[in-house]
Amino acid sequence: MGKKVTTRQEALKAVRDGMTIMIGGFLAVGTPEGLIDGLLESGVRDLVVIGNDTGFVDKGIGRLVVAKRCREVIVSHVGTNPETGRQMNSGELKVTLVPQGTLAEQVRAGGAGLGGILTPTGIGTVVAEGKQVVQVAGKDYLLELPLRADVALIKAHKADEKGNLVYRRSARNFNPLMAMAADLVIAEVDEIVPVGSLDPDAIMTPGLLVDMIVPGGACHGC
Amino acid sequence: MGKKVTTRQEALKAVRDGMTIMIGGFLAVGTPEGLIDGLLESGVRDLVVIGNDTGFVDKGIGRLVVAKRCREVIVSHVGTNPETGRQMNSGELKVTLVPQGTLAEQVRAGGAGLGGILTPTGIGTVVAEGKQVVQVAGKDYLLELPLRADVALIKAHKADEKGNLVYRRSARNFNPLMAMAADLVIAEVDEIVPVGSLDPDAIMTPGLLVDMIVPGGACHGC
Amino acid sequence: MDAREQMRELIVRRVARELKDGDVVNLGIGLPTKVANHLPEGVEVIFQSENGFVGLGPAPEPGEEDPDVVNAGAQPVTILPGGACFCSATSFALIRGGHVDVTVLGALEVDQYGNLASWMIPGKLVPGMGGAMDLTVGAKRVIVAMEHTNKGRPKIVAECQLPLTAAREVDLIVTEMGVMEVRPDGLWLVEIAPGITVDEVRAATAAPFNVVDDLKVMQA
Amino acid sequence: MDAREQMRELIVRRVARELKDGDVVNLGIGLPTKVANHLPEGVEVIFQSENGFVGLGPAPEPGEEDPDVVNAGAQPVTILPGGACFCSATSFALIRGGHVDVTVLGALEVDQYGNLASWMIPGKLVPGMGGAMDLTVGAKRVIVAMEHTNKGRPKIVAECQLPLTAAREVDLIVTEMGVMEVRPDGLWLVEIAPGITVDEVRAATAAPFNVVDDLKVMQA
Repeated sequence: MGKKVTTRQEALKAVRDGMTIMIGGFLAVGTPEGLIDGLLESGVRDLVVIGNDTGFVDKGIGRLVVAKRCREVIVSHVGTNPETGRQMNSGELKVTLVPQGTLAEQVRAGGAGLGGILTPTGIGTVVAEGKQVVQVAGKDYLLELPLRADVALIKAHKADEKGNLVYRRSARNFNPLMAMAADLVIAEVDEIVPVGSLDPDAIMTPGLLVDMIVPGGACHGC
Repeated sequence: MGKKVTTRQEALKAVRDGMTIMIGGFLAVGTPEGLIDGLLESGVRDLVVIGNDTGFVDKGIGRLVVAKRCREVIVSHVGTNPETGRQMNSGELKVTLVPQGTLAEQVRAGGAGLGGILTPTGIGTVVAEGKQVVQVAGKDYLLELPLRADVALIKAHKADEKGNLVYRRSARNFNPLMAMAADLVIAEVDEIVPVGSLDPDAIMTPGLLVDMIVPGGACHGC
Repeated sequence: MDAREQMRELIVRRVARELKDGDVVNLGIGLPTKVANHLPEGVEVIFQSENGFVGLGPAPEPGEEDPDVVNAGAQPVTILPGGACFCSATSFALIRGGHVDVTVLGALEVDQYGNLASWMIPGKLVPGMGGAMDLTVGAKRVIVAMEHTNKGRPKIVAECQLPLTAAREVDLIVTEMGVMEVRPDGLWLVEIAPGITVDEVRAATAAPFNVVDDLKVMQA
Repeated sequence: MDAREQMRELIVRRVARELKDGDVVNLGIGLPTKVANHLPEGVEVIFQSENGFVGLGPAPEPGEEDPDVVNAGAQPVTILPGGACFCSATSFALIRGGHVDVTVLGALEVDQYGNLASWMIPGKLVPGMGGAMDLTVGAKRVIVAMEHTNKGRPKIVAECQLPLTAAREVDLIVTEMGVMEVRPDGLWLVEIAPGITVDEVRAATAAPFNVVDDLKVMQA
């Protein structure tokens, strides 16, 4: 089997204009900042980005928004990044807001081969507009459809050379879900350890899901 | 907060005739044999048991079947326990067979507050009979409904006194899913460790889900 | 402490008294976060942080911050012994699945039916719902903790005009003027703040409400 | 090795040659399990065990068995370095989500449309489908590995009579008589076992099939 460890320049060659990209993180915690640096360097644009939020103007997904690399963001929250709101109001950027738990299940469904899930969240709100309502045991649920991406950019704490990943604390968030839901998965990691040194029970993303590993951990965006 | 560590006799007082019980394990690996001993001792009967399979005549859920404590089993496989087949054919036991991946998602949905999930598994087979078919992006899916239980009997490797659980190797299987999907969760564990000694990242079932902890690990059924 | 701070402290202290030993609690960003500082003696609760853990503890000492340990507002926090981490799908499975006993959130508007609006003002402020829609639908008990009015305008209204966060999910409203329960037959004022009259509450409220016979004085 | 064993070894050796370096593979219980013993040189694959791990390795030395490390047939196995464990929901998320490249299973019947029956004989044998329905629907490639006939009765049929495991999911059938591809226009015999004639295959098959022009001899 081929080697997975590579540079961010090499890994990001696969990301092209117009693609749909999932990016891990929650307000930039657990976001692969080195890979975002790489996207900014590569000049790729017109992206549809799926993530929890648009971070901050100088951190996380927000940096792609500020650099106008996104055509659309599918996120649960944009309140910490005024530039997202500005581009949304000016019509430069499409912002699709999704309840956070629904977003997590949609990404999970995309990776798990499910055709969708029924959630009570959003019933009776604008989130329900245009969606199928299914009644189960007398209660209304929204049918929410799976989400997948061309590429997932995720951040882990440790990887072994086969791509097995371990996340740390609240930096886990959407990362393991996105690792299952994209055609190509690139993981930025703080540390690369030899195969066999991670306890099989401690691995949170099996290596078979990870295509490329990029060493990170250095100072980002500076 | 109250103490969770107790005896199996005390813990199983809550299990009454006619209840729906989830029991963890895969062919008896990861099944709480001590709690099954306890059910056999308590004389409880007429149970609906949800589990991966009916184990063997002398191991796992199979022991409850042999002792005629079950009214129904909802499982993916009964082939390793001839007594299940015999009782099914004689009409003594209702056997509801569910594809394993569907069963896992149904239990997960029950614990996650989802109204159901759409799966391609079972389309075009007898599993689809009587179920709603939903088309998404031109593909047919079965709507499968959530499963919940009155009590879940699960098996973990380690617990701390707050009920945080760690499973080991292939003994994990349905246990963490069932821990979320029952009104009362009783965990049999090999070892009880002090609070704070488990790494928060290594915990597979948060203690808030676990109501009672029963020390196990001794010789079962003998 | 200035008057507004006192008012806010009354709210969070009163909300804290709603929490029972062993409860799993999710506190929203802002005012609700402060509830954690006022737990009644002998009451131990488990705080859930929707970004992925339970066992949320207080802010760390300066210099002790861990960049991977933050709350849902990205502020540095700690994880207490016995805490556990998980992914976002499991975090919201806990929330949506009814494993969180109480959520405390702020509001832009709450109405007599228990409808809550808290996530956007069309054309003006669109931060997004984050986890609020799931929390409101999923938590067993939804407590709104807010100031009674916004620059003099009532926030408790007959019917929400802003886009909803969730329909008919609010159970209790705690403000600096009193405590209201949302019951099937409408709002009921069950406690009133010291020195406030029912007429004053009516004047500051844009929804009809009933007053219980044994109206109590709200205690911090 | 007796004749039947030789026949079975031909099947599993031939199936093993379908596996490509880096493939994620799930092997069914019984005959398919033996495919693991015959991987071509230079081909490293990852075996998935649906009871909850990847990195399935060979049986342990006697006395080295770990009761928590078993395959989907409850037999003691090992987990290779780089293996990883997970719960049943994640195991089947991997399977259903298309993360398993190849599944190899046995069959009671396969038909010309790629329908598979493998989990019950009404009134006689009802073991249950276990993970087979998800594997057949979810794996990118479904290979049936079986003896061509059962006590002389063809197992490749025009249309399955037994309850299906999955509809139109089989890609390849490998028996001791040859290799058939399931294509949109029906079955195609692409390889034939040494010493067997096409007429013999026809006599042992209850479904129509085509024969490719460049029919090759099946190699173990």
